[in-house]
Amino acid sequence: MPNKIDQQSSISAADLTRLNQEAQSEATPSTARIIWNEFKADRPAMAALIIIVGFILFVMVAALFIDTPKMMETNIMNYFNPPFSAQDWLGADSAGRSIAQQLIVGSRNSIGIALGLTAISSTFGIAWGLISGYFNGYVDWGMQRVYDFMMMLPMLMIIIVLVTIIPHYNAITLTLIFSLFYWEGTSRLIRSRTLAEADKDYVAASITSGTNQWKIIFNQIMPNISSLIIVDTTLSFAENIGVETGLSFLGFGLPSQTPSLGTLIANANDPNNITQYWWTWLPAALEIIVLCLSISYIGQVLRRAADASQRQGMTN
Amino acid sequence: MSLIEIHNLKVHYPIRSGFWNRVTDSVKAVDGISFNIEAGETYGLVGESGSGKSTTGKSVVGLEKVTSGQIIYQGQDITQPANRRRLHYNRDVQMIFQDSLSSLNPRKRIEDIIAEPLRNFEHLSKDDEKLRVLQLLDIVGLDADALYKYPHQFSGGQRQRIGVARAVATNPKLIIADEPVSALDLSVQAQVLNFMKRIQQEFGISYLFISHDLGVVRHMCNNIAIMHKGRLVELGTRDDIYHHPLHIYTKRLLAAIPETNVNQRAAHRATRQAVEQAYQDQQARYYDADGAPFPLVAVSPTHFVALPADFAQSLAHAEQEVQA
Amino acid sequence: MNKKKLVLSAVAVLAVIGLAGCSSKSSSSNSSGEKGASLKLPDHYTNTKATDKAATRNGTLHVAEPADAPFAGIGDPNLMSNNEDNDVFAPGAAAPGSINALFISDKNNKIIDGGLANQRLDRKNNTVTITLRKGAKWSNGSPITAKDIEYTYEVIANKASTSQAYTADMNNIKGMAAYHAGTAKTISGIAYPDGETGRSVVIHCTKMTPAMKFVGNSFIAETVEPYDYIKNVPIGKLAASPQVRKNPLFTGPYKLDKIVPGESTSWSKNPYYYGKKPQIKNIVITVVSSNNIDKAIQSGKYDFTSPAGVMHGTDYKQLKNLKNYKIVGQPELGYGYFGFNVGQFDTKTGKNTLDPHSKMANKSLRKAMMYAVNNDAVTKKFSYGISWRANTLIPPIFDNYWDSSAKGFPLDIKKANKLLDDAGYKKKGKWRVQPNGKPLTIYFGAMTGTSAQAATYQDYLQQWHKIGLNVKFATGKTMEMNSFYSTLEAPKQNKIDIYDAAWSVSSEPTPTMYTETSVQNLGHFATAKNTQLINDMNSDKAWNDSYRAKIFKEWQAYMNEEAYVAPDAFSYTWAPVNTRVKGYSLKSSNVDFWSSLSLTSSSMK
Amino acid sequence: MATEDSFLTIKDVSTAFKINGQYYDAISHINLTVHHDEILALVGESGCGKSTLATTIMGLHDPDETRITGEVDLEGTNLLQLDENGYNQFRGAKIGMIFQDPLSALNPLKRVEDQIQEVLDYHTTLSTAAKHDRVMELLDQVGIVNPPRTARQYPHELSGGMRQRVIIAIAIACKPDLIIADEPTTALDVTIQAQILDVLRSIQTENHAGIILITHDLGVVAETADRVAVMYAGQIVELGSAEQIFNTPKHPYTRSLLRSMPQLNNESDDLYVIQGNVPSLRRLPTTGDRFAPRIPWVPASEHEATPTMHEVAPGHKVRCTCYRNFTFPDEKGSDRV
Amino acid sequence: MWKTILRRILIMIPEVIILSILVFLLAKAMPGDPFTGSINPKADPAQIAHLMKINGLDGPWYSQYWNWVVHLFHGNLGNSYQYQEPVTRLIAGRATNTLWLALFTMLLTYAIALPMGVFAGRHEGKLPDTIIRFYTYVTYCIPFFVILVVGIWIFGYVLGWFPTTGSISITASGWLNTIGSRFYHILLPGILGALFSTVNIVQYLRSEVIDAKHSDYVRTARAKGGPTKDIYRHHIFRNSLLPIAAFAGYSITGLLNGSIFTETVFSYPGMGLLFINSISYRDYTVITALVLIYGILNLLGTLLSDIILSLVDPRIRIQ
Repeated sequence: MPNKIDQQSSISAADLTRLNQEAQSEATPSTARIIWNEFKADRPAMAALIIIVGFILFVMVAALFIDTPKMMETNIMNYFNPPFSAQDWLGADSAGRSIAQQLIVGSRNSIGIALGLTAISSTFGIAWGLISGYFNGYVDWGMQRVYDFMMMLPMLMIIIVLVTIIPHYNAITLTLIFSLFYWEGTSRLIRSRTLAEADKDYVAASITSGTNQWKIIFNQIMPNISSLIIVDTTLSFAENIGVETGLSFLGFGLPSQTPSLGTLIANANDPNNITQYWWTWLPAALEIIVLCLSISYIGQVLRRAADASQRQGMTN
Repeated sequence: MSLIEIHNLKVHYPIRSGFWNRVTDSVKAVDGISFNIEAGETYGLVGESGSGKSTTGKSVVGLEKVTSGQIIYQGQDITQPANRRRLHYNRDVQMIFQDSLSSLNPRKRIEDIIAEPLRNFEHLSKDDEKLRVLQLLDIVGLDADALYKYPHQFSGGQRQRIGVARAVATNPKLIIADEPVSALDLSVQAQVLNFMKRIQQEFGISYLFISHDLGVVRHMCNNIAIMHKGRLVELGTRDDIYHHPLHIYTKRLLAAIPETNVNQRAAHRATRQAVEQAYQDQQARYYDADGAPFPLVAVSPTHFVALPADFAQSLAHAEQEVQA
Repeated sequence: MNKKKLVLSAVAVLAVIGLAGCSSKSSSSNSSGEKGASLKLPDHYTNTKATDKAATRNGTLHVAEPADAPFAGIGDPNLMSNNEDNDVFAPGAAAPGSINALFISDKNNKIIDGGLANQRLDRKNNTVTITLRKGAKWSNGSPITAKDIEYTYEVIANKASTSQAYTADMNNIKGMAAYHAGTAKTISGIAYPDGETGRSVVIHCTKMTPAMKFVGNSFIAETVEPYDYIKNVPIGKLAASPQVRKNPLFTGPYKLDKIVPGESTSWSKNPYYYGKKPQIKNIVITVVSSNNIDKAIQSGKYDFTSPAGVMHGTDYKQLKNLKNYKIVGQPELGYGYFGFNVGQFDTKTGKNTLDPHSKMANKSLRKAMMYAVNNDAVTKKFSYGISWRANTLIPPIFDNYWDSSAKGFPLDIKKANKLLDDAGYKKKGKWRVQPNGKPLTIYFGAMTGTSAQAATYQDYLQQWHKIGLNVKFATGKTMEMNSFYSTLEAPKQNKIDIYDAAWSVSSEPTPTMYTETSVQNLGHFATAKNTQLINDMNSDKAWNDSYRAKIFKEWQAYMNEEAYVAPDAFSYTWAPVNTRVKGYSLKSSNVDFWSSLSLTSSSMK
Repeated sequence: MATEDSFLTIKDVSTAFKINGQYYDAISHINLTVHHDEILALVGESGCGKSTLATTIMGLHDPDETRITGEVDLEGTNLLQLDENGYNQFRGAKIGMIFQDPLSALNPLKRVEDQIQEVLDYHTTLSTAAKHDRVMELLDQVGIVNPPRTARQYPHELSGGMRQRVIIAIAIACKPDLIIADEPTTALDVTIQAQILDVLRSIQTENHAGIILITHDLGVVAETADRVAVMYAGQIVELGSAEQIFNTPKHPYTRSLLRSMPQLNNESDDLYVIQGNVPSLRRLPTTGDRFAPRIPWVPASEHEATPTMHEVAPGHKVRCTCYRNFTFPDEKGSDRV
Repeated sequence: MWKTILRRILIMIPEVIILSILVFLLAKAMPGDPFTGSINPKADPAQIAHLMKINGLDGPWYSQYWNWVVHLFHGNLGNSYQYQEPVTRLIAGRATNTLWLALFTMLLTYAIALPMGVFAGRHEGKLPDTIIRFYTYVTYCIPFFVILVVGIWIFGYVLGWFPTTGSISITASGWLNTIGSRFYHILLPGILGALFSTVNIVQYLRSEVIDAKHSDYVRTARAKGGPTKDIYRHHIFRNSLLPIAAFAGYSITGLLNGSIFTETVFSYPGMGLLFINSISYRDYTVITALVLIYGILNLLGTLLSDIILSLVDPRIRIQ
């Protein structure tokens, strides 16, 4: 029957290139471009983006030049060096270790943990939410029971118990432990949106077009919740940067030879440090706040970009 | 042989209740309907919301899990997903949806949307595929520059035409059109209906046209089925239904259609209210003890009505006499 | 943080004990370090202000107990299992750490007359006779009887008892083993010459040891239990009973008024106290997080911290210059030490055996490591003088036994290198290898603690690296206390080669934790000479004090020579004392610590 | 219908929405009157400004986001001059409004009775008992079979038709002079639609109210309206009695609409299709006839430069002169004018 | 409704069982035992074995678990090794403290968050809204314990307005004083906790109010001629508050997590501090009991939320 279509249409293979070019020139910008335009239009957001990207790059590169074991050596002579001194412009901590260097390596570690954790937990949460939301029936029921069970677990307590059990734990195991729990919020969000999406006719249209279920989930539905995914992932990332600080504060964080923003901020658990040796914890705390605020701000822009494309859809 | 035969189709949704959350009852969305679809014909399925007409359409296209009954296509019961897959059923049976915006994936470009069934069933080369998409766009009256745009950039009517283009992409034998124009403005509705008609004539497609708008159905369909409470109450040709309705429910539906003839609005209202009164008063005669419609009986080779046989015959006779 | 100390039953008595996990270790002191601390803390505070009558009438003494956890609240010396309980119930005792104690002692911890009871040792008949003073009463006014003395043994030794105070040495009392095993209903070796309600008991032993002369020995229990008051509570449930939790009885100058579980205790004068009359109307002891203790003192909320409370060097730095506080302290009953893993514990024979092929079996290696540690500098920087480098394994508070002339291990990199060179640990590349040419990696075990401790451990590693030894943290980082001890307590382990830990010791210093049979001998060293020396400490000859002192010193020299266990640091036990407090004295001759205290003003300034 | 008994006069009303900081007219220069005892239908396709006119009369726009000019004169008061409090004296009391989606228009958390009674609370001083009686009366009036039962129910427990009846009850609770019904039957089935239209009509008869019925369904208009105003792109293009509009439509747009309806008696294959699209708000032509682009075969000379309303018969007005010689391309020479 | 609740509770049972096995095994997997390092060195190994035995620490895990479960059904969670008293009694005392604090924090949270959220939503985009949103952003970005530590330092030590340790002053006597003293002790941690936990509620409520403001039923209400304040009171507030009210049950989870920090910083003897201490002491019976209790409280919080929601929202009535 293709012939029938050929007969009905005046278009033939000869026109293909020309028409394709025409179409290309009229092509609508992609989502990425819309987001980029949104950033270009919003100076503070652009600044936030530059800060974040620049900072991450700086930290990643600068950390390469720092010999961490050497940096973490006790240097008795520099004990609580005040900031703005010759050797340590951000001062030194109780073991005479440079705060500035620790800040760089610590940021690298914390950001690394945040990236790893965000990657694992978001991927898992998204997949879980999509699958659970798309398949109703026993699959969803079973997945929901698992979800309920995970939600019931007192997360902080279980993490602390796990941390004390694992003998050789380090940044990677810590990331994995957190990942056990941090997918839940994402999965719930994604599931509820997937439930709504799965009811839409385009999914039915895909089914009647003979598209395989997994393709429908990941090629059809997922792009439609991509703005949600981007925003959620961004905000999770912001949250995850500080994720190990609480544990470090309670004394269950990273090993002392592995600096992180958390171990630095945990210096604040000694009230003497709060006032007298403020440089041991304050820069890290400020850094977390600035990073988190910047990323949240970027998240807002992304959300707006997503909304704008929807608004556009209504007025056109 | 009919293109598709539907036998005693039932779609029930369970209602869970009680302490153990057992299935204690069910919503009978579709409760035992049978009819055949012939090649090249247009069937109208009419009813109020909740009558089960959409569910019927979705069952035929394979979107709804059927509780019981068969839908026979090429000798196979396609209520089994395995049979649907094996037959490439959805290459031959496609669907057009009511909401043109939600039925087109907002994150996909038009090319990908129209090519989706092609990719699943035809496996064309890239260029062939693109050519086919361009031709399809041409057929539904859209320019090539639509190719890389997103659905939200089109008007409702254009989108519905894209939906039509997708539906015909694989040269289907049957298209289920579920309220394809009810969300559209009058002028746009006309456009889409015209396209659908044209395509049907040119490709010899069958339509199962689901609508609550009797005006549109009448315009489009040769054969019409009236649905109520999950069952068919009347089935017949356009003429049978519009000019010789037998079931009180059919009459009521027809009477409720607003007339554009302002000069007779009083008379029309009087007729409508009389039918409504009759409908309220005569429930017991037209429905069984449970309030459900009776099984269909034939009153002519084309005309079926859901009434006890004798009552149906007497009504048919009365009708003929009036006509005479 | 985790300064879980394993205390024992309170009384300043009991034997050795626990591991002062983390109190500050390290010390300062002059470079040679023989003479103890450079910092001299007064052991009492002489307040010349007049005692305000109003303050006496209405004053409240506020004592802070630095702790990380709420106290357990077991008001019974034989059942309590941590320092905090001991501290918060301290006003029920004459002196800190001697709740319901029978005896008082001289400055050498030798039991003397004049306490609640007197003790007579009869070496001929192998009996110990304990006689209560006349008219001794519990804080509820009921008399203290001979049965109360005996009941302590029941509480400790009962089969169902939750007490951790039972020691192998107690089997020395006749009939004790049978009672402990549950085969005897009573302890046959304890007799009441004048009946259960009389004043004396006679304890029949299989042998007499010199340790019995001292408080804190592990042969004789030294407390009373209010038998009449608690007799109806099954001993297994005693620790949870209100008689012990809510309204415990005491024999000291103050009686417990009220207790807020885990948080604070409140005390008033005990009219039945036999000794010096108490002078303060009300004492309140409150648990304060050790993180916040400095701020709490600086803001003037407390008169002093518990005399036996754990205070760190950093705290000293924060508090030493406060105008309205004076620092009072005395050397701690305990010490920090390095242990080497050189053997294993044979569970069948119940004995530790030395493994001559173990990594740390080489004496030169051990000593070199000790000479490489710069404890003088580290303690100076991190503890501000309240810790200093230890020179032996007997803390200086034991004047008689401590060998002040021992050299210990002052920093001497040259000597360390020479020791290693001579012993065949040749450098191969960056690190030294074993004499047999195999690479040498030494695993250092240390407990997670304060940041100062972490820095200290890191410094140790750096020092060892300086002499070419590849030393790494076992498990790559400091270990949480429980992991640390559960690793070390294994009969045989190869995860930790050298470790840093601490003991707090009883007032009777026999180092029983280093015997061949002790499960607390974590490095599993056992030599004939060591066994001999420790046995000699409590041999018949040791009834002679100077002989006993001589053995102790010989043992110290032996230990420094072999360095199976090497001294790390001594510390002060100290407290900031508000200037309105009068009569604060930690002198061991001050047997009436609490009743000597008075307030010069009713408001804290 | 004499102008004297018109109680609502809309004079030159324009409403503009702010989009990205700029104002765009959604309706421009609307002139209308409404009389007692009549149903005035506003007809047009989506986006023509029907609902905007309704909400403008109700004063429901956010003043920060809209710019409204002109005059809405209700019995001598220019509503557009009122502040929020002043407006509240009219809303619910003199003007009742019926909304399109009966489910979302009712507060899901309040019982039906409370929602109806709320209007009475605002505008009457009746006793509680009297209000209760009035609620029952109203529910009965809108054709609810068991008022006491329905009054206790929540919106989600009612069917769509029932909900719409409740909304009508709210709108008529204070016997307003003017009822604005914005697509009251669009969400309903055809049989229910007929019933609701009957209710509306009976209300109008009983209350002597004037009703503005907004709809896109020409059938509904033909069945119900006394007068009809046809709107296109924010303007009224034709105004007249129902008979005039349906029997002798003048404006090309009106005629196009009627022609594109699938008529019950028209079974021809093709329906008429209006060329082009309704312009979006931001692309409204500012001069000339806004419908001109959709009838390109009509020469420019036929259009007025500034289209005005022309009275072609008593009460029958048409915008622009293009209607005079208008024919559809496929009926050239037909005598239909 | 009761049947539904009962059914929900029945569904919880397998979850609780799995949780109990999980926590039991986790506790067993922790290194060391409660007697690590605390045994009198002169005690013989037999004594240690004896103590392990009377504390039910010998035998394979499943028999230990079974013993534990059997005791559990007798309301006996075992004895705390560290505190030497029945875990039930120990936790009961601590739970009272935690619940006091949690309840107060929760009330205060809502007392602060509701006006803020409504105010921000009502004045969307205006200055107060901007300020409130900035506050929520910043608070969201500061680690909770930093707020606590800085708070206790400023208000507890520098200004000395609040007690910095414990749950009650021992000198308090009489019921009025007792309650007053308790309240005084939870005031600062409660305020700090509330300042932190408002964030989510404020943000959520704000967007609820904004949604409600633009909803059709509010338009209906405006068309009724109701004054703005009445419309806010009758329609917007109520409808926006419902989801928040239902949130209350879930917020238990957050409060319990937060209690671990608050109690540690304020040396407040509640369940959170007990947990941290018990971890250091390897007090298994307490750890298992606490994790179990927190898990069950989380479950009950969820159930509570569902019940509240079904009570206040007629659309979700449980039959």
